[in-house]
Amino acid sequence: MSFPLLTLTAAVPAAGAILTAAVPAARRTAAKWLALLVSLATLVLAAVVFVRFEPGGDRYQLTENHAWIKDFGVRYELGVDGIGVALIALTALLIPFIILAGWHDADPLETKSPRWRPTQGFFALILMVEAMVILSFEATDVFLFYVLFEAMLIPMYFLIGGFGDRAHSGSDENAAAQRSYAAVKFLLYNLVGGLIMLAAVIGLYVVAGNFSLTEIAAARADGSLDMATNTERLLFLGFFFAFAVKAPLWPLHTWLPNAMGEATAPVAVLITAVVDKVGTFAMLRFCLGLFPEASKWATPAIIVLALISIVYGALLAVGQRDIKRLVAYASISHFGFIILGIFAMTTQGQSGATLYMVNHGISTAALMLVAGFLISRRGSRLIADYGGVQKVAPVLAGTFLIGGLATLSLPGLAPFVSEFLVLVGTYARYPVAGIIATTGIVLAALYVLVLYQRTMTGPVKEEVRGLPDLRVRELAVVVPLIAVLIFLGVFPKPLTDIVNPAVQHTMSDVQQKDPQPTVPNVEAAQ
Amino acid sequence: MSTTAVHSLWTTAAVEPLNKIPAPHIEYTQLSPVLIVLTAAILSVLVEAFVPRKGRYVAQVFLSVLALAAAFAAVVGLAAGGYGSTKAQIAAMGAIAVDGPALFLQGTILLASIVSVFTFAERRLDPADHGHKVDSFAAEAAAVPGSEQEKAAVKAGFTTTEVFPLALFAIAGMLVFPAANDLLTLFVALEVFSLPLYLLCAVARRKRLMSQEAAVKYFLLGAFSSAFLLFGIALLYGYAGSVSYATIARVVDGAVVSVDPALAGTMGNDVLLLIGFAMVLAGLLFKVGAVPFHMWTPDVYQGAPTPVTGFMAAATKVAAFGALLRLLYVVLPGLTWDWRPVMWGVAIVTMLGGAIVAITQTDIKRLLAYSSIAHAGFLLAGVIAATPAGISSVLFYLGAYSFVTIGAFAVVTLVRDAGGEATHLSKWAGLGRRSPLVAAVFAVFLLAFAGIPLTSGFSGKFAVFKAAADGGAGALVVVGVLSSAIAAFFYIRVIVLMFFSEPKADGPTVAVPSALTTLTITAGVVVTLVLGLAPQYFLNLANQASVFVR
Amino acid sequence: MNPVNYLYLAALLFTIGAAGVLIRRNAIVVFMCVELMLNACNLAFVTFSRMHGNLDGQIIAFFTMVVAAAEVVVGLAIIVSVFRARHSASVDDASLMKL
Amino acid sequence: MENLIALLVGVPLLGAAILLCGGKRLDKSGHWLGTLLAAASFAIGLALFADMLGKSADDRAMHQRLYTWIPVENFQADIAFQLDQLSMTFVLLISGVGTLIHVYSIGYMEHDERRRRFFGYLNLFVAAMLLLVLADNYLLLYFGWEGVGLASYLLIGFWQHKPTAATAAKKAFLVNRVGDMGLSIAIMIMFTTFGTFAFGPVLASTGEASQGTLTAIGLMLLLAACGKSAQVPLQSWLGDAMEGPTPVSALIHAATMVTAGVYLIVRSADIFNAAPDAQLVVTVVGAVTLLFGAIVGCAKDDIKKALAGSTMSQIGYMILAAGLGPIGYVFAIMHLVTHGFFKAGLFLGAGSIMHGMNDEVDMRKYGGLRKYMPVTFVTFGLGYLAIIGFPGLSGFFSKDKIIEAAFAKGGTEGWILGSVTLLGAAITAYYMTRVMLMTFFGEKRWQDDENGNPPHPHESPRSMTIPMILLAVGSVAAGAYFEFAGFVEWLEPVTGFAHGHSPLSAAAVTTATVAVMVIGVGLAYLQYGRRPVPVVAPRGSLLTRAARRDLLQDDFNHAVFVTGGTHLTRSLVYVDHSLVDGVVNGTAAAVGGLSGRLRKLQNGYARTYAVSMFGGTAVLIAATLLMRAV
Repeated sequence: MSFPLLTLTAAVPAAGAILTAAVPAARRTAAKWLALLVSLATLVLAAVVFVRFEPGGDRYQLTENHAWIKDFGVRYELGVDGIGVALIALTALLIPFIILAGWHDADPLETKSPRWRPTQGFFALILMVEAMVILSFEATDVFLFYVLFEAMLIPMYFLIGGFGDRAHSGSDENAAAQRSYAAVKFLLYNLVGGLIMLAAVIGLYVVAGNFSLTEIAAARADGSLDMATNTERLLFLGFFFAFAVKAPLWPLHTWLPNAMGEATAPVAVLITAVVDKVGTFAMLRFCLGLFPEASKWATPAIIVLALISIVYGALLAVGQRDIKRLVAYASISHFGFIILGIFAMTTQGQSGATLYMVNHGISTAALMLVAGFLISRRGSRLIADYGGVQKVAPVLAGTFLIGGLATLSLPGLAPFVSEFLVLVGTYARYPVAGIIATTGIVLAALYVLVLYQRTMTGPVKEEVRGLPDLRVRELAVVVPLIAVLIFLGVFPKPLTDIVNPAVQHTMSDVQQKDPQPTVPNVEAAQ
Repeated sequence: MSTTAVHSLWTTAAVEPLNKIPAPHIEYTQLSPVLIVLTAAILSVLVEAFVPRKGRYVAQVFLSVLALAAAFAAVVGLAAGGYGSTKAQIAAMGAIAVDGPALFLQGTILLASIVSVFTFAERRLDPADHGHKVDSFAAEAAAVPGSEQEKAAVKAGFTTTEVFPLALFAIAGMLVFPAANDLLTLFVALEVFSLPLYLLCAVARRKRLMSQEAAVKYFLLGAFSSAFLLFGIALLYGYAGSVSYATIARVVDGAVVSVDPALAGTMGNDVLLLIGFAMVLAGLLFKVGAVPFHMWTPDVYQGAPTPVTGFMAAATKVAAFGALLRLLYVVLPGLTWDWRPVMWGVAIVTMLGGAIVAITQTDIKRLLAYSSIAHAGFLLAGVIAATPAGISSVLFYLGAYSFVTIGAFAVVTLVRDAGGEATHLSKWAGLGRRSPLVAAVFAVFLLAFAGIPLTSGFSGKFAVFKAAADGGAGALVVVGVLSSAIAAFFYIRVIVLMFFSEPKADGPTVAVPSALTTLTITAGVVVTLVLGLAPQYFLNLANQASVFVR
Repeated sequence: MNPVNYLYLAALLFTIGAAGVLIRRNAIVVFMCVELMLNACNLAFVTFSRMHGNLDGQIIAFFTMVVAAAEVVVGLAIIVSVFRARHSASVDDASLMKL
Repeated sequence: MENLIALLVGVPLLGAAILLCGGKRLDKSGHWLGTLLAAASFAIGLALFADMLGKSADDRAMHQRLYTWIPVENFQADIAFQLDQLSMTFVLLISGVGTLIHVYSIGYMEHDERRRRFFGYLNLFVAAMLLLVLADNYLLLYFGWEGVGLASYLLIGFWQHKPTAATAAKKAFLVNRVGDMGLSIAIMIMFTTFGTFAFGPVLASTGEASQGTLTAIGLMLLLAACGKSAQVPLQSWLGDAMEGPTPVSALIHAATMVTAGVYLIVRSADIFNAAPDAQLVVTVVGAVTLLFGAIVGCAKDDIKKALAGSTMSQIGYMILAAGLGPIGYVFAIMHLVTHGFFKAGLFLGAGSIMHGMNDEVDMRKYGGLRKYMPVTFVTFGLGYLAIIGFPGLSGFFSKDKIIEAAFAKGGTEGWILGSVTLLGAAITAYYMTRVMLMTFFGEKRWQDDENGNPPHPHESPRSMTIPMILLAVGSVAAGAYFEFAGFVEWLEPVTGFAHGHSPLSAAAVTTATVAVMVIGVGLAYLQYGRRPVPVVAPRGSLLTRAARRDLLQDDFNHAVFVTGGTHLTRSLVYVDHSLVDGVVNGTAAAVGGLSGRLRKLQNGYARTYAVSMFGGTAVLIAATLLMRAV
């Protein structure tokens, strides 16, 4: 067994979480720095994984495989393909910024009790989430994945419910009530999804006898394991439901706006940019990988839902009065694109979807974190409370605009690449769907620009006057993110190079070929 | 208690002189666990009788723990000696089976009992009264609540150390219950562990009226149910002409063909069999706390002294499920197609009923009671699997569950206000702020109850559901999943309460327990996490122990 | 006469006892009804024992009596203490805990 | 030489980066830097131009491939440039006029504390526009396409503190996005049809694609063109875009960006040639817009809005020409270039007038300015003559050709289009004369601005006048130059060229053109030269009022999209809250209620519990027996 690099990528943040939690109450700042360092160390490890991974090589690399629970046919089986690598990179990249952005979010307002250590808890939980998410991207054992998929709800739940956004309308009790409502809603939605998946997982065991993605795939390939059509479809639905809740896909989305609205901006980013990606990732790896036939069977329905998500999410984003809820609905729209790309069953679609996961993570982080900085200054989440910020805090406004432009996927910024790939990939197989999805780009422009206009432009509002511009810490958060956005916007090759082979494998899982151009073209080849 | 011996006596009496009665042959080693506990129980009665009041507490605790530990050692020894697998046999002339399930369950019961005894012996939680340390039990249970006599007893620093012998007797009964290999033994064991429990319920130090009420309800309903059990036994006896599992099984399988024409009305009459079986089942389901035989559970759990509640919730369930398994797998395998559908129904209503009613509970102990009902439902799903995997999964689940339960109730004993334990949920608001550690521990237990991965609750639930699905009860799995979704809601509600709501000004304080309770809780947490992270070893144990001797 | 009639009698007694448990309020009476049920069982045992021509049933009857006696001890203890505390032996009065 | 192409884009882009990230320390020098870099890019353009002229006509196209942008299987998007005669024409126009306008802005924006940023945006625009015309595949073109959209958004909304400006900027971007949809769909169709979207392969293999496909592509490209070039039905943003600083209007909304649509169509000539239906639609759109813009132009009192209407109409000419196919492409481009000169000149003139008049834009409050700002007067006048097509000036040549080509289309179409263009010419003459008269002639109608200080009309600083003069020269000479230096031959290798056979002789067309022009001027003189111009606009005829409101197009949009959209989103928000969410909450509530009811069974009476046990047992027995029975 080679050096357990993948385990390490998850073990480091996990250990870091425990250490952070153990820091005594008084040494709050120490805990913060510890958490930051740990996350950076994880980033380094992720970079190592990124480098060590050979795009041309086996499907799953850096594999680890140990016995875990023999009775359940469960193994501790890790391995990454290009998609996993990309998402691990995303996670490891975002967490440091999330920590940095949330630097003061968990400072206790007044010391409730000497043993009450919210700050330590906050950062420990974030690291714990990171560990679980990364491991879930690496798990090639369905059970192991399921365990993480469910377990990560708990820290997330405490992050949402325990550390709400201090900028809220109404009384503290009211806010606390809304917050725990959001947290419970988040947990129940995902728990129900997870439990239904549990039934499917058990069903899978009954059918397949083990949980190893590779083994099952192999068994299906050589025909030694063939599922009855209906069995496969039921199992697929069980899995897909859970992922669709997590993703989230219309009409299972309503937990997201509450959660993102009530949580602090960094946590909101953690939800939508990192944790939700597990859902879409799992669709790609498990739904398509385990149940190719059923996936194809369900595709039409899913594409319809995805389209609904795209348009519906965008329209609701336009209708929001709360900045963070607006971003949440925007995310719903974007997840629609991701799912659309996955189930378009074309190389462009799926590569695009994968890039989309990464890019959406970064762009949303940029937008949401800047919004968070703004909200923390003015102490309100309502769009109507802002106006003319651009005059008072030009840098803040500028970065906010760039984040917004990324969200509406302007060429030159990363999201454009992925969105266009998704659209092209979809159009190639489902022209109508492709065209409907294209309306999303207009609506995106609408909600982004409306948000920008209402908050940043126009005469300066009285309460906004005198807001400070971005501080050094905040710049340190935003500038790198924007840099990455631009880099990936003009030169996504490093990412596509590792993603494409993985997508090829997925495509062969579902035995799909790209539709060939109707006009065979010599020059197109080179 | 060899009925067959007596039988032979009766039939051969005509020709042979009476002094030829062969003495019953008892395998003392194989029965040692039970014998040890019984002996200890008798001794501790003597302690009550002769040791002066001051010394009793120490003596009793010491004696009980020692005995239980010794009994556990004996169980381990037997298991190691292969009595669980290869040398599994029926001891005491057909009365008691010594086999895998029996030993596994006895081991579980003993461990659970040890930690429970720790909570019994805890005397740090309440402030000393008149300079005397006090535990959870009344100074003088016989005294009328609030009477002069009681005050005097308190002043004199009396304590009900009788709980220890009572507990020991109960434990002894529980040890026999899952091992009983004939219906009579089953019945006797049932009573042996039930009667002391009735009493234990009645001796709470605070809220004595409720405690007594719990005792009355438990006693009357318990007696009622054991009457059913007994009548069922009678019918089965009428059906098979014997109460020994083996014989009944043989008759059921139709192995016995030579039916005396005089008995045509009864011998092998399936109506007797079915009715009898149903009534026995009813008796056992009562102990298990399955819907619709569950209604005593919330009241008794709430009224009884919390350590006793924990003990009951854990040990009784283990013993009862053990007996149920043996009955269904040893006596009535031939009847599977008759009892499975019935049990399906019971399992479903139990899972759903427990989960749904729990949602609106406002008292933590009642909440846990309903949760225990829901869990009984999950266990039944495993029982229904009717496969070795089913047996082992149930065994594993019982082990995992009992520790979580005891731990949870132990935590409940810590949260106190002026009126003793503050069991009303509203009192728990903001506990996480005031004492994060205790709240976190309790959260762990709740998550285990909810079956969140990485806790023992999940491993157990997964094992049971897996077995059920394997055994062709997929629908049960779906129902189980749904009800655990519902159940998740109220566990989470408690967590929300503890962590996300502001502490009340007059909120309860968290008592700092002595090493005893601390030990119990720590054990609970450790087992919960170990069984959640690396359950393989224990699953192996359960697997090896999953074969009944016939 | 046909021993089966004794079985019917036993069933009858058992049902009477059960009904008593369900309808009577006084804890003592309820308890007596339970005893009645137990004795119904005894009758059944003895009858079956007779029909099967073996003694097991009769032996069991003895066990049952002993158990019943034990139950009486415990039961009366509890009931009496409750009675002293509440000055009432009605099972319906003992309903502090509900819902 | 090829390797310089990237620099064309790179230099201004660098400038934008420096200026926007540079921070305060660049406030002093920023504008110089910006201008310098724009000029540098112009210089490079000239160098390449010289190089190109050196080569023989058919291998003048240069290519530069930087790297692969998005490689996914057979989806291969390159960052690669193609510089042929068509692109070169645009490069010179963009960087040339762009530079001039940089210079102009130095003076015009002197008192704006955010001047540095303004120049950053200008550079960004130049870079994006150059990228647009230099791209060698449609996706990269799309990149530039959206880039100019962004730049225009930033520049229109440059004075963000004005809500009107912010709204106008947003509107412009959104309407353009609708067009962009068209472009991206077009690209998708291309990819699925040809497996690529690079100009070379796509245009080469149009022959093999089906008629329907090509028409679809064509229409989608047209949609895009309508968005960028403010053609009906996506024209509504251009008028509002005048909220931006005047140089912006000159550069983006007169000379360069709005002509991108024309570029797109001409660039895709092969596709349109193969899809006559699409072509027809193009001409129709052109014709309609031509009149639409002209009519609007007649009614506006805001000098910039009047010019904006004129721009619309002029681009209508170009689109129409482009729709005519090989007989029109060249002239479309030619008119585009000349229009670039005179329209930019006119706008700069307007800017300089506003500069002198406390940023007053209402022509009714001008009058008799020729004495006070002679240079402006002259340059503006020359631009005026050029646009109305005064014989010998640049507008004359280009427009005349288009009208001729329109007739040459042949058949009824030809007659209709031809007469429309003629009519357009007349109206153009009318509204431009109107502008001229209201602004420079007649008695003063000046009024104090809101702060009560009266305007002191004065000539603008040299930094502003020089560009105006240069552009005036262009507007005078460009046409003749192209006519005789052989613009047709220059572009032919790219766009192809066919001589149309007009039913009318060239001379006849020319005479007609001049004639209608004279009529237009005459009418305007009668209306505005002879009698005094009322300071407050008269109510005017129905048409006038409609024209003032952009022929109610905006009202329509507002009624349908804005109001309708608002209602839609509102109702959806409601749906999301009460239906989608309501179902879930409802289920939860139902379970809770059930729980509450079941809970009542636990009534505390031991006897009830006994009943349930008894019943339970009964059920068990019954069930067990039943199982056996069935």
